[in-house]
Formats: sequence, C-alpha cells, structure tokens
Amino acid sequence: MNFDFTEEQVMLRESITRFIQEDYKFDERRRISKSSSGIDKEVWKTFAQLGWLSIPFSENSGGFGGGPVDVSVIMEEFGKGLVLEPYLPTVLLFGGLINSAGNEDQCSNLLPKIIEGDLLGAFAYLERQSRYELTDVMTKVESCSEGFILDGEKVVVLNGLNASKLIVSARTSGDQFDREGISLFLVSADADGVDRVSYQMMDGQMVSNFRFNNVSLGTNSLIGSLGEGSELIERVVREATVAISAEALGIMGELNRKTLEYSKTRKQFGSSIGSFQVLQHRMVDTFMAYEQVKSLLYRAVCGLAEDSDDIECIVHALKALVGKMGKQIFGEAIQIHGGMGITDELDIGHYSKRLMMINTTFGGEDHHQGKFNNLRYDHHSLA
Amino acid sequence: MNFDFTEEQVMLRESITRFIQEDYKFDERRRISKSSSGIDKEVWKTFAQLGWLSIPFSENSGGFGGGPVDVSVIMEEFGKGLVLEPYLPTVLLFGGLINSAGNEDQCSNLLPKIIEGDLLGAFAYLERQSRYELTDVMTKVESCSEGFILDGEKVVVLNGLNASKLIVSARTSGDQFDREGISLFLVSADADGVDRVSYQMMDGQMVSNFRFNNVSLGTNSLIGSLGEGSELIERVVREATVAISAEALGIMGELNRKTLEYSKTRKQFGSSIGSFQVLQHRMVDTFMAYEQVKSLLYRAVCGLAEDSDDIECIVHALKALVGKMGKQIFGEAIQIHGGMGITDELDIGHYSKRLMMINTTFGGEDHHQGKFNNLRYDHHSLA
Amino acid sequence: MDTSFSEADLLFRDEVKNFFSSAYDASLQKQFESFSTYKDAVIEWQKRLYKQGWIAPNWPVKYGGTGWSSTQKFIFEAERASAGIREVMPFGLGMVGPVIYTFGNEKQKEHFLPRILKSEDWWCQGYSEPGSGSDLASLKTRAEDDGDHYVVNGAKIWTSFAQYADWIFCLVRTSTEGKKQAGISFLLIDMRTDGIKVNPIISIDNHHSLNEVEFVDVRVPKENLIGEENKGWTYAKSLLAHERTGIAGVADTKRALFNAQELARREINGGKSLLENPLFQKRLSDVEIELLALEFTELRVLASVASGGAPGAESSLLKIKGTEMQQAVQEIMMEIAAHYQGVLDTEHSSEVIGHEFGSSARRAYLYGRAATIYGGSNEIQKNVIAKAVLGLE
Amino acid sequence: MDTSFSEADLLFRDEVKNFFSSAYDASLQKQFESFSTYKDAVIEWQKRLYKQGWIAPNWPVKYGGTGWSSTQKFIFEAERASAGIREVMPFGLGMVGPVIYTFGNEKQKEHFLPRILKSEDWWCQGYSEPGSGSDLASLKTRAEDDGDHYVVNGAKIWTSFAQYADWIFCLVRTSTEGKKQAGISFLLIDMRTDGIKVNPIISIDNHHSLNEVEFVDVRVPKENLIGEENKGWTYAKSLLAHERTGIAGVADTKRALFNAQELARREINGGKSLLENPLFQKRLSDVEIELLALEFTELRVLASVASGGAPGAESSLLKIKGTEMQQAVQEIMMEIAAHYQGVLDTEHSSEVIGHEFGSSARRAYLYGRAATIYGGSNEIQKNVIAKAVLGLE
Repeated sequence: MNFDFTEEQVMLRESITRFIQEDYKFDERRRISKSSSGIDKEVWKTFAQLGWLSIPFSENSGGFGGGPVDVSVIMEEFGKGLVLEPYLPTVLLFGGLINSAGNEDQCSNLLPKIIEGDLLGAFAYLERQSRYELTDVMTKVESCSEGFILDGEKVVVLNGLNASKLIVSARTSGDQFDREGISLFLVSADADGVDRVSYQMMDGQMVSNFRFNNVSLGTNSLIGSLGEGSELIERVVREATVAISAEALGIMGELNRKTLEYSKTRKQFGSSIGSFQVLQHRMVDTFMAYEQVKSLLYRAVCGLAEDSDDIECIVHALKALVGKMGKQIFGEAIQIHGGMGITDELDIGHYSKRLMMINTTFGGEDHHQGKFNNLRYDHHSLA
Repeated sequence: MNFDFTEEQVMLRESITRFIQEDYKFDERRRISKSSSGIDKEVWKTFAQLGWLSIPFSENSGGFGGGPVDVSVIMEEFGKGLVLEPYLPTVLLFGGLINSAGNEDQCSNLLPKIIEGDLLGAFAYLERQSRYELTDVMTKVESCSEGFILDGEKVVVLNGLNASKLIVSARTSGDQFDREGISLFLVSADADGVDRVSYQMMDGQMVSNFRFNNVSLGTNSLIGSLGEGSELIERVVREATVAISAEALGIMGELNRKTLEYSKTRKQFGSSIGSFQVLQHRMVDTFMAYEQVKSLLYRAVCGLAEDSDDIECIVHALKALVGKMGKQIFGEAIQIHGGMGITDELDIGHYSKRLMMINTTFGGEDHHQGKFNNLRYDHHSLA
Repeated sequence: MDTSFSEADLLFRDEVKNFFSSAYDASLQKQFESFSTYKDAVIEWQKRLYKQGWIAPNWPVKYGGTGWSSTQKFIFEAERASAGIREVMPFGLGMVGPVIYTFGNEKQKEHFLPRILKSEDWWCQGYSEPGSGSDLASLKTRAEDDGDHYVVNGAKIWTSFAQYADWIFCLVRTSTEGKKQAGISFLLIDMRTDGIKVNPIISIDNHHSLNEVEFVDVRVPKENLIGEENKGWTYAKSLLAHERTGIAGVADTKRALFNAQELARREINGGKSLLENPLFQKRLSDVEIELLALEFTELRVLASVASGGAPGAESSLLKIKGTEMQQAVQEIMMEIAAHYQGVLDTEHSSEVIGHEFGSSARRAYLYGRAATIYGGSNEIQKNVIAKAVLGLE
Repeated sequence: MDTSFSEADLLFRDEVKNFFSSAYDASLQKQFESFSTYKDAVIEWQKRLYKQGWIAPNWPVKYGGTGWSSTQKFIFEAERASAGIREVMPFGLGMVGPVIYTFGNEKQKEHFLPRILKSEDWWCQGYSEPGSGSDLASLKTRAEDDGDHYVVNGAKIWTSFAQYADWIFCLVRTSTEGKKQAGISFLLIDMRTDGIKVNPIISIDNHHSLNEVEFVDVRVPKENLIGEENKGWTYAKSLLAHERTGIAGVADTKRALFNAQELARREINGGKSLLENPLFQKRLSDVEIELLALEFTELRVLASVASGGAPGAESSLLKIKGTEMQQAVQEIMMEIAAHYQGVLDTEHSSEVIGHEFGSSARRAYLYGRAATIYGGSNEIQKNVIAKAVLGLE
C-alpha cells in the first residue's frame, strides 16, 4: 500500500500548476469566460502540445496510457485554475466512450484528432425529463436500410456550443425507463436536421440543447453494441464522476487556502478575523472536510485503477461527500469573506459556482446518497 | 392572539416551582429513584392535596377542568425537577383514556380515586415487536359469555410496577397491523393470570412487562367501543406527546441554564470557559434551540386547545424537533461540563437521560419526522 | 394563551386578501420581473398601498401608520407573502422614516415623511464603508464643519439601489475624539449634490443592485443633520433594534417553501415525483418544522413588543434563524432545478431551454448568501445574544 | 498510488485471521462480558497475544515489537476489530511503555518493559487533576525532594481502572519556577505504596471504571523518575503525538456500524425492516460514507508516518473525526433499541425483557460521551489544528 505519486505524475502536476500560474491567471480566465465561445482554442492547442489531451488514451491509439490517478492529477490542477476548456466533455466523456467501445475505424479516425486538439466533442445524454437518471431516455433511433434515423432532444450538453461531433444516447428498444435498449451514436453537430441552441452556465460553461429531427446516420455511427449502451455509459460516467471529484478537490483546496489567507489579513475590531476562535474552528472544520474528500477520492481512484468490487458504492459515496463538503466549504468561504465574497470581482464566488455545478453534474448529493443506500441496505445480504 | 398565562396558571407554576425547590431537591430525587418502588407515595399524596392530579379532568368528575395549557405548565415544571412520580402514566394516559371514553361507571369509580391519589394506573400498549407503531397489536381478546378473555404480552409499561389498574390495548378483530379492530380493556394488575416483571430505566422509571395468560375480564372492562380503540389511543397519545414535550422543554431550560452558569465559573487557561467564543456561539445555538422548541410547543398546545386542523402535523413536528434539539442541548451540556458531565454525581447526566427517554417515548425523532413527511408530502394535494 | 383569530380579525383578513388580489394585478407583477421596469413597479405598487392607507403599518398613527394590532400586522404580512408580493423597499419606510419621526425636527418631519409615504423619494442607506465590514463604528467618511454646511468626503459601500436613489442617509464622522462610536452623526444627503459618484458593484449573481458611493467635497446643508451632532450612532442603533414586522421573513420563506413543494411535485426522477423522494422530503421537513416553530417565535417576540417589551436580542435570534431558513429554501430550489440551476439569463425562452425557474433559483441562491452577512453578520448577532441574553463576556 | 495487498500481505491476513479465531475463544469472550471477570479476561487475552509475539506491534523490534509494515499493522487492526476483539489496554503498552523505552534508563527498561509485554503489571495514568481539565499543565500534585525519595501529595482524577492497577505513571510538579509546563516531572509510582487512596467515580452509565487517586505523603524512590527532573512535560507530549495504529478507532467503528446494520435489519416497524427506512438509511450512510473516507485518512497518516513524517496535528484530525464517528454509531444503536435503549442492568434475562442489546447500547452511548472530552477535548484538538496546521494565532 502506498499513496505516492510517480515521478511522471509529479511532473505532470507541476507542469499544469506552472501553466495556470503563468498563462491562466484569473483575469485571463475571466476574459475567456466572456468570449463568445467561452473557451480559448489556443489554450486547447497548448494542452495538446503539452500532451495532456493524450493522457487517458491507450498507447496504441497514440495516447499516453494513463490511468485514473493521472486523470485525477490533471483534474485537480484544472480545478485550481477553474479551467474552462472542455477536458471533461471532449477527452473524458466523448473520448472515453470512443476509447472503450469505438470500433477500429472510429478509434483511428477520432482519437488522434482529439489528442492533437483538432476535435472537440460532447456527450449528449440528458433530456428535459430525465433529471439524474441516465437510463431515462426518450430520444429514439430507428433502423433503416442506410443506417439509422435519430429523433428527439438532448439538453444541457456540456461543450455543446463548440463540439463538432456528438455522442448521443438514444433508445433503440424498450420503454422510457428501461436500462436495456439504449444505444450510442456518433452524430455530426452540423448534420442535416440537427438544431442547436446554446446558453451559458454560471461557471462559464457554454452548453447546448440539441433537437434531432429525423437525422440520418450511417451504419458506422453506432458505438458499441446495439441496445447495450447503459453499461458503457455507466462506466464512463463513473470514471468521469471521479475525475470531476478531483477537480472539486482542487477547488476546495483553493477556497480553503484563500479564505485562510484572507482571515489572516482582514482586520475587524482591531484584530485579524482569523484570531476569532469561532472562525478558527470553522476553518478547522473545512480543513477536515477537505482531507476527508481527498481520502475518499484516493480510495475511489485506487478502486478504479484496481477494479475493486465495491467501486460502485465508493463512487456514489464520493460524489455525495463532494456535494456535502463542497457546500460547507464554499459556504464558509463566502461567509468569511463577507461582502467581498458575494461580488463578481473576487474569485471566491467563481470557485463556489463551479463547485455548485460539479455537485449537479452526474447527480447531486442526495441522488448519490440514495443510490448508495440502495446498494448497501436494500434487499442485500451483508455477509 | 396572545401568549399570556392566566393568573391561575401562573400560580400553578409557582406552586410547583416552590415544591421542587423546597421538597424535591436533587438529593431527594436521587433517594426516591433508588427506592424499591422508584417513586414516593407521600409525594404523590401531596400532589393530590395540592390539586395537581385533578387538573385535566372535567369538573363533573371532580376535576379542575384544565386544558392543554395547564397540563403543559405542570409538565414543564416537573421536567425541571425531574419528577419521578407517575403523572404521565396515571393522570394523562390512564386517566386520560378513562376521561375521554370511560362509561359513567368507570368514570365515577376511577377518576375520583386518581384525583385523590389513591389509584395508580398504567397504559399497556407496547409489544415486543411493535416498536413505535401504536396499531401493531398482537395481544388478543376473545369474547365469551361472562365477558372477555385476554391473552398476550405488553412490554415497557410505564409505571407498571406501581400500577394497580391497567388499560390494555388488544386486538378484538383484524390482523397484526390493522388500525381497525383494536379495543381497550381495564385490567387489574393483580388479576389471575397476570404475570408482571419489573425493571428500571436509566431515567429512574420502573417499568414492567406484563404477560396475560387467558385473563378473564368482565363485560364492564371494555373502554369505549369494541374495535374502535385506535382513534382513542391516538388522541390520548397525541395529548401526552405534547405533555412530555413540555416536560422536555423544562429539562432543556435547566440544562442550558446550568451549563451557562458552569461556563461562567469554570476556569481553564486562566479564563472562564464561557469567555471562549466557540463555546459562546454554541451556547447561543442551544439558546435558540430552546426558544424554537418553546415556540412549537406553544403552537401545539394552542392547536390542541383550539382543535386546529393541522394539529396532527404540528405534534409530529414538535416531537421530531424535541428529539433533535434535545440531543443538541444535552450533547452540549455534557461536553461543556467536561469530565464532570459524565459522572453520575452531577445532575446534568440525569437530565440528559430523561431527555433521551422522552425522545423514545411515543416514537423518536425519525419516526415523527417520517409521519410528518407522510402527511405533508405523500399523495396529498397541497392546495 | 390563545392563537385563534377573532371575528374582526377574520373580516380584516378578507379585506386584505381582496385588496391584494385586485391591486396587485398581472401587469404590475410582470413589471416587477424585468430589471428595466423594476424601479417603476416598486414605486407604482407602493403608491397603491399608500392610496389604500396601508403603506406604513408600523408607523405611529399620527405620522401615517395604520394603528393595527399585532395580530392584524401578522395577518397583513401573511397575506402579502402568500400573494407572492414583495415587501416594500425598507430604506425609506423601515429605516430612515422611523429615525426622522423619532429624532428629526418638525421641519424634517414635515418635509420628508409625506414624501416617504408617497414614495416620492427613493432612499438608500450609507452605513458600511470599504473595510469597515461588521465593525460599523470604524467608519471613516468625514463631515467637516463649513459654516452652514458640512463638507463630506469618503465612501460608502454595499449600497443597494444607489443608482435609483434620490436621497441617502449616512453615518458620517464629525469628531475623532473619544470612543469611535462617539463622533458619528446622522446626515441626509441629496444624491444629486455635486461630488457624489455611484460605482456599480456586480454581485455574485451577475446583477447590479449594489454600489459604492463616493463623496468628494460634497456640501450638505446643516439642516439635513438629524438630531444632535455626534449622536448619530445612538439613532442608528435604535433603528437597528426597531420593531419590524417580519424581520425573520417567515411569511416569505413559507411562501417560498410552499412554492418549492409544488415544483418538486412536478419534477420527476426515474418515474417518481421528487416530492416523494425520502431524502428530499427530509430536506423539506427539516426546514418546514423549524419554520413552524419560527413563525411562533416571531409572534412571541411581536406579542412581547406589543405589550411594551423592547425587541433587543430577540431580533438577533429572528435574524439568525430567519436568514438560515431563507438560505435553506434557496438551496432546496437549487436541488429541484438540478442541472438547470446554473443557467444564466439568456435570450432563449424557458420553453426552448427546457426549464422555467433554474435561472431565478440561481439568482436567489447566490444573492441570498448575503443575508447572513449584511445587517450585522450572523456571527455578530451571536455575539450580541451571548452578551445581552446569556451575559457572557 | 496503490492500495492493493501483496501476496505476502494476503498470507499474513490469513495467519492473523486464523490466530484470532482460535485464540479468542468463546469462554474468553464470555469472561470479557461480565464485570467480575473482566480484569482476568484482559490479562489472559494479552498473555495469549504475548505468547504469539503480537502484543506490541508498534514497539521497536529490539524492545519486543513485531517489525510489521504499516500495511501489516493495518491488516492486524482490521482483523482484530472485525473479530469483535477489543484493543489491548493502552496504559502500559501504548502509553508508558513507549515513554520508558524512549526516555527511561537501562534499569527501568530492563525491569518494566518485559513486565508490560507479559501483562504482569496493570498500569494506569495519572495526568488529569480535579480542576485541571483540558488545561493539563496547570497540574498541582507536587513531588518534594527528600533525599533519595520524592514525597508526593495531591490528587489525580478520571483514572481508568485505578482499582485494578499495580502501577501509575504520573505527571507531578517538581518546580514552580518558570512556565507552568517547565516544572513537571514524569514519575512511576507503585500503587501499593502507603498513602495512596483510590476513590471510585461512578459514571453516567452507572458503572465504575473511573477513579480519583489521592496521594498523601507518598514516598517514591527517585529511581522511578523518568529522564530528567522538570522535563516530564516534554516526555508526555511526545507520548500524546506518538504513533498509534488506529487512533481514530476506524476498524472498531466499522465493526460497530456493521453490527448496527445487522440489528436494524431484524428490527421491524409497521411490518418493514428498520434497515429499509429511508431516514434510518440516511443516518447510517451519513456515517458510513465519512467512515469510508476516514479509513483512508488514517491510512494516509500512517503512510506518512512510515515514510518519516511526524504525526502531529494529523492525529488531532483523526481524534476528532474518529470520536465523532464512534458517537454517531452509538447514537444509531440507541435509535435501533428504541424504548429498550434505557434498560438498566437487571437480573432478568434478555428473553424476559424482550430485548438483547438495549442495555449495552445505553452503556456504550452514555460512556461514549467521554470520547470527545478525554485525551484532550475535541475543542482543544481544533485549537491545535488551527495553530499548528492553519497557522492561526
């Protein structure tokens, strides 16, 4: 047992830290978030050049062959910098699905482009009515002689505005809530019959709703086996959940650090506010919250890497804890910063808003605690 | 709208306060709790002489004709004194059932004896398997020519050791969990076929398990209508729940007061511990908890008196809040008292243990919050 | 103890209900929802209340109050909230008005009070300063004596709606001698005076309601001084503890919780209504139960005030619990909105976006973080209770 | 990063499992459960561990330790807890032993260490004093120089199992000069010395494990002084931060939570298992989720210690979180026991009472309140973290 990072991982972390400190300062980030695309394509190119886009892909696809630990290192550092560029939707979701289930053609066509930074992708899985249920899918695909016809709608698609290719979950059989009968399709965002409406989220992300009006898809657009998409989605979403938890950890660390610093300099009633015992104990609480999240993150990362039996439970536990502790940490950060904490000017609010969005991405605290309860306590033997 | 007590209520409160300060000091209370019966019959006689046992009974039964406000005044003060004598089981439960559903015979036989302090009663409604469900009843009664035959078991009967008469809930029809088919019977504790086993609880109460082995009951032993006991039980238990919440309020007040006093005198690191901001804020929290319980108690007391529509919800809310805030208040009381807080010698622990027992009496925090949720949010229109 | 309404109370309730349903009409409601028409909506609504004679229930009758009992005030607030109507702007009616009628001179009363009642002046509050935070008395804006004028220099911050304001009431330093509280005066300043600059502060919800107000050599006639020079702190403090119906905002929070419940009922997760999800139910009832209590806590405080008690530290309790409940309901709304909780204001309709209240839930939740900070942070309120109620030093 | 077990680790786990299942037999288990045989059970079990060579995994090998890796220690603890076996008594093996082998002289090591390992002496701890509370260094028990002896006068309090003890290790004041920490010495005292009186303290759970120990002119040979005079505080402090597997008690809390789950499954309310009640599930998973994290927090601290880091403030984190989790599980047990949570020890069998674990749940819950108070209250631990980790003064 050990909790050490490899030399390569330490170097990876340092290179991202350096990039953020030098080239991705908060003002730069603010400029990007206000641009029309909400991301900076030059920055993305830099990520490609530094090799970061290749990390999770297997070596025979031109990737680095990294594992969950490497991804968590990247995401934690991206969290610290509030990086807007679409690593999660393009590399982890879109790329992750192709990497795990794409056929040779799909892999060799798409992965090198992702790695080079030439292709931005998105995973369209949410629907108006679906809330947090991945298997609540009404978007339909019917087979036809030339391939498939896609009809339906997807909403809040991360990186929807900038994606040129989408992976869309759609029902090829079964009823609205069935786990069986969901399939994944590769769709060009500019194909005939695709309508896109984009809007911005409070963390700066540009997301889109897509309407698919009987869009024709070729036979090679199917990813994985027909009707067996759920397991694939669950696996990739599970890995992505751990990844955004690492991002959350990075944010929590920054919020704690900045709040602690502020408490040491901000004076009230003639003393630094950090000298007030009540605030001290509350900052100890947020310190402990951070350490607990870190521990459970490590547990999940190792569990993914070692494919452990209880990984499903652990990831639900992690996401629930990230939600709960996240609220505590940004709540204290804003409160202790006082009036400044509720301004747009200060970064504290922006870190907080990203934590809120992470909480709702792939399901919130209650959703995951409910799933955890279900797995652990309902109708199961505990032997 | 007003929150004033009448002059009579103020006098009642003062007379109990005086009795406890002069004749029911903590050492006296300790002596009683260690006696074989766990109560002091002289004290009970005094209660009768002071008229306290007559308060809730109607004037034509020789009672004072008091309402929920009067009862809450008594119980709050009893809470402050940790009074062991069986006001709840004898006057409120046993007496309450007779008063609301007894026939003329039963009322005229029993109520004057209760009021005079000559009869101690108990209400036997819990069963081994029943947990908090009042309608989970397996004890059975069959009709026979001379009346009824009672067979079954009741457990954790409050005041079981000292009661000469019991009211027993038993099933006269239906299945284990049915709300219909439960009836109430008056049973002598020393009747043939009644086995009693008594034991003590951490708050000093002597409780009993009763086994009824085909006990013969006369026709006049039925209280209320056959098979319609549930509503009666629910009503009396609801009133009793509000009453013990008032007792809890009295205890909470004492715990807060004593803890605050201790914090002002106890010195650590050269200062009174009450000067530490962290403890100050936590004592503010327990102060607010106390005020919130008091408010909801008043709401419930007025709701009972005014028979308001939402009284069922309000009482569930109250009992849930009493459980939650009780834990917070005794938790802080013990913690702030440090080592002394976990000794048997100090009264803090005894107040705490009574609060714990109140939490479990008639159902704990979760039980009542669950019922509240059910009433408010499940399958109901909110219009 | 009695919480039932009398026949007269019930008639009054009907009257209030009727007024609200007719006076607060759909077109006004719509006006309130857009930022461009918000100011006009506020003024229009307050004028309607004035016309009805109900603009200032808490003012003494001789200055324009209603003379209502505390039960009537409670009913009025409950009906207002349950009709989904916002409270009136507090700066004139709740804050400076009472200071003027309590400590102002006759000329000030005659001039300002009717204009406040008629909503002819929009007031804003100049207490906090950059750097002062919860330590209000450390303020540095100074008013120097220049004959029949003061010359004011300095800056105020977190000033809500200064961009709309005609007047600002300010705490200014007129002396640096003695305790820091001792040299403060209470000054009314016309916002159109030369040397005043309003700098917008964009808040965490991406909106502009807060401002910094700068004063450079602003000349204020001495007739705008309230009471005596250097006694402003006393006036301001008395204002802070001033009786105010609904300080805990219980009526509005109840309405918001009810609203959340209705929305949750319609939200489906895996085929089941969110309202039936037990973890969600627990969140709801944790708040609802405390709110049922807080409503009575507020009534108890009001009753004690009505019978002559001074609302001191109890108002701190109401502030703490009230703001905690507000935030809890805002958090529940975010939970209901799920992914849509983050939507920024957009040109697209909610039909296109697929969600109705994500954006408003976001705004309320984010801006709502301020409730535990302003008006004396909740930490300060706890210090107040520790000292004033618990006697802890 | 890697948390898998090696082949060797897995073999070790089997060995440990086997040993526990054979050595901790049913008759010993029964002995542990009765107060009259408790002391003998402790000693017997510790002798069996000694015979196996596993009595002191954390001691250096040269003094009798096992030389295990931190993974092995983790496995040992996990298996011990999952077999339902209590930790060894900490006073000799965890507390005074390490002080003796670190700061004692050769003679002390030779005499005491083997006796501790063999459980020939029962040790108790004399730190707290009536009135000292969390301010340990304010202690007043004084040891006066009388040639080759000290003469000790004063009192110690909260001394667990003093009634069984052969020896007590004490902090005593040998000087009143300088800072209060400066004049303290670390003394070993034979409990059979004249002038020692043990006064029982009955605790909130109605049991006797705590005591006050009075010292009246107790003569202690100077050879029983550890290290140098007036340096006892340093030794004691190093002990407080001493590496200790399982300081957070995670393994035992896990076992207790698992146990609670099993009991809740059998508890029926209205025809449904309590384990399926969503509010109960939330209580359980609130704890279980934090415990899953805490287990790794503990591992991370152990790993950092194993690679040379000093366990300082991290042990405060483990103490705070660990005791909070313990109490949370104890509270859950009370919830499961419902009405029966209050049952005092009685002559009646659990069959007659109708419940098996009400009384033990009560004892654990009530006595468990002490966990956040002793060993430096959790408030003190937070002060430590604020200062040492966060750098707040």
